[in-house]
Amino acid sequence: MIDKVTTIDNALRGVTDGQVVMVGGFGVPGTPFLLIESLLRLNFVELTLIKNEANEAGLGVSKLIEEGRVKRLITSHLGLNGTVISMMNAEDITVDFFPQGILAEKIRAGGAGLLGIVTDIGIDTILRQGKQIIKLDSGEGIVEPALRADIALVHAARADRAGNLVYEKSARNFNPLMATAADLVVAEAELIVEVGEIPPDQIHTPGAFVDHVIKIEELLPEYGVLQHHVR
Amino acid sequence: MIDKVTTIDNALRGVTDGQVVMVGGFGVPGTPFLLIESLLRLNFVELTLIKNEANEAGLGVSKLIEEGRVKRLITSHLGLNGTVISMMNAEDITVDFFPQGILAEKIRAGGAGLLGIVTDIGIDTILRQGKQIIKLDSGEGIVEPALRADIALVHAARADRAGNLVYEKSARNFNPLMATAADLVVAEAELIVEVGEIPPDQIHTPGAFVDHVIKIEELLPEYGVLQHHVR
Amino acid sequence: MCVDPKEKIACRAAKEISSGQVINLGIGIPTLIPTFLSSDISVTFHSENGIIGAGGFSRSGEADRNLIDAGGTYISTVPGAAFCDSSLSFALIRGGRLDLSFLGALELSEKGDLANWIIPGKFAPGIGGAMELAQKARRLVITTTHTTSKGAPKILRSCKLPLTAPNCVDLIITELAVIRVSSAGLVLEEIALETDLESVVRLTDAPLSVSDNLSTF
Amino acid sequence: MCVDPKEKIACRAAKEISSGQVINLGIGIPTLIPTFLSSDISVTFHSENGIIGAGGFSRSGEADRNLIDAGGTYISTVPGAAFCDSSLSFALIRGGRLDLSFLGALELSEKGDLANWIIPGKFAPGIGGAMELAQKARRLVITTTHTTSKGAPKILRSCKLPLTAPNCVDLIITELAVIRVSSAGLVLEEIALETDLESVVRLTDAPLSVSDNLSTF
Repeated sequence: MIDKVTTIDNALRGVTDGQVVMVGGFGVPGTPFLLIESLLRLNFVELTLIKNEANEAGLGVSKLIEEGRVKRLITSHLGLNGTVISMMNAEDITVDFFPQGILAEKIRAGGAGLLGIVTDIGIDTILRQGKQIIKLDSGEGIVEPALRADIALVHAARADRAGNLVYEKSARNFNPLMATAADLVVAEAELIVEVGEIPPDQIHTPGAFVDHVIKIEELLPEYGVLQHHVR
Repeated sequence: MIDKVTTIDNALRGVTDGQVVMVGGFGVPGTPFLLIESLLRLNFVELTLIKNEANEAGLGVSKLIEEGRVKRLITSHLGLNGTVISMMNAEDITVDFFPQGILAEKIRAGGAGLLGIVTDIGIDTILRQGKQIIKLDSGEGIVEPALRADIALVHAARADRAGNLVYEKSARNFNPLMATAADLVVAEAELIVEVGEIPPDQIHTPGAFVDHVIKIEELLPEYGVLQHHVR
Repeated sequence: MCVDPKEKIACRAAKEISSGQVINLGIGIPTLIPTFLSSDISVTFHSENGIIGAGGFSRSGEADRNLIDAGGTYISTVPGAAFCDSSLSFALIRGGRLDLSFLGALELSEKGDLANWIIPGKFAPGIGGAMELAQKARRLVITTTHTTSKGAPKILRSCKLPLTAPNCVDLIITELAVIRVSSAGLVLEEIALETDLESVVRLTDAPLSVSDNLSTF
Repeated sequence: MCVDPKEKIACRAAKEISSGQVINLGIGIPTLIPTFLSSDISVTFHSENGIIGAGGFSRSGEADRNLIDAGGTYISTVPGAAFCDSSLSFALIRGGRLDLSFLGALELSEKGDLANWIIPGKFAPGIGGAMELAQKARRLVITTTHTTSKGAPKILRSCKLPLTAPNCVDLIITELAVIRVSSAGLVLEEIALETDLESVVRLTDAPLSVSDNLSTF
């Protein structure tokens, strides 16, 4: 068995400026804050970022964007991040929006080695503009090309040394999809266990999809509860 | 909470002749033998069957086919069932073959409410014949329409009364895909537990996809080990 | 009981729910609906970030850092809940397993068109789950104030804003009226106790036929 | 050690494996390969019915009714194994995570084309996983007898049978030869101790260039 647990610097050794980076998470849950901090620290620029949203101002990938490291953002919704919306409006960053589940399917298709999917979502809206439209027996559909990245950063609750991952509650979200859809897949995990400790029926992402596992030694404050979202 | 555990006859009440039926399983593991026996007993005919393979002669869906209940079979490989191959060659049944993972993706796409997928599998082979071919930036692809059924029959190791399902080992296979891709989804389960007993992170098919759950009172011999496949 | 306009809308919307349904609540008014749900009704709430069986909001001190709804609020789950990834979560919506979706609106048309995701040049936070919910939920109920904050009608002959989806709305519930979208146009089914027919017609910029069984709420 | 032709092929094929690889074994000769794997090599065997981390065959009495490989044989798993559904199992193949695939062949061409799934009118059991494995594995090694049971060459200038995938084969291992598919055609890299160059050339219906480093096995 190859032990996939390594250091952050080793895991990110192959990353270069200008790459396409997928980042898991939907809000705080599942966002790999430690790996994002590492991208910041290592000073990568001109990145294309794929993430469901842009976290909130001052948090997570928003820091990368605010520091001008991201030239293009492929996402679904920025409703909770006025800062990034302002940057988009000022054309400091290019933003491509997709319906949330279609973004998920495009990433999943990339991971599954498909060229794309065909969907009727948005077919009678402005979303059809500029898209390839085809006819099937079931109706007219938009062809959405698969989306892959050079690197995927994901957050897991547990990992074993073979790279098998388990996510927790709503922290699963885009993580298992992105963990299949990049040439280099780096997972951070809150807990690392020995091989064989995770029952094989309970693994969400098989280790064969994962290149490197990073142990989160101590949870940064960012991983905690955002008090302004407690009702 | 709506208790989804019911009788077979109640679960299959809406099934009629001529319907499209998906059946889980890859070989013996995951094949819902009890539900297949019920289809036989209830004398449905002119069925279109969607299954990875046709089991082996005299077993599972092969019985339905041998008794002339199936007019069309959508499948991937019949290598272990010479009887059905003979029926196909005699034109007693129409068979549509797909690459195994593409069959899985077609079913998954049906469950995910997509119109189809685009794949390059088989693009330079006879598989492209008669198919819609489109061009993407990543190359030429075959458009494979999504596949749905009127009814899906799946086999689970465990279910709770809300219809949440857990599969075991290689008995998972096509079951979770089919459980999303039919108007009526009927699951048989070896064990039925109370709601809340399956940890929410360990559920393979959420109950919201499942219409009825059938308790397997006693495992038929068909569920056992096929001695001729023990090395 | 329901005096605040938003609470009145949510209170009325709760009556659209029947036991056994799988339901998605959009952000805003829809999140108020569960408060008004009769205790003998048992449903499954879906949150598009991967929760099937969402429960109520977590109280301060009980919030779980790994458990939010799609709006970002910390929630609980109910027994029988399941977590899933974003692809399966939206498979549920697009695949036809979502019985009922409640969404807000910027504009609505007499044909049941919905616009609620973009005001070009002013408001463009992205699409999120809105298009899939609007287009694919088996039944779509819009909960919205009858007019904009400036008093302009939201219900129009045709939407001026880019659509979320055409011809998708089944029922519109505002603080003033309950309006059904029929193939023949909008039908006023119920009118709020706090208003009158003339006011509703004046504040609606589309033809309204009045139901033979018009009632109050 | 390896005297039976199929065992000789499997024994040589095992040498193509390096630690850390994710590997799929087709039916037939490939299933014999693990027996010949050096104990210091640690790899992950993938079975397309949803097993990542397949182990050896189960002995009689130890077979698990829920655990077979894609060929139907009862197997075990290794520590660290994961089960998955058929879509994720093939995502691994098509998505580029399968390092090495071993398959059998009916015909092979000098360009690395493979035909192994159909003989029109005679043998058409279906496609199974063959096309995806052939087209998408990062490296494809063919293990096959050098000729058909009737003695006819399987390695041809071009395949007559419908292809599984064109231009997909990296290496051909038979009981007589190890042949690399290069952009310039077939290169004979190794020759079996039991044969000679003339026999190999005679039994191969495509031009063979002989490697400068030709060795025996």
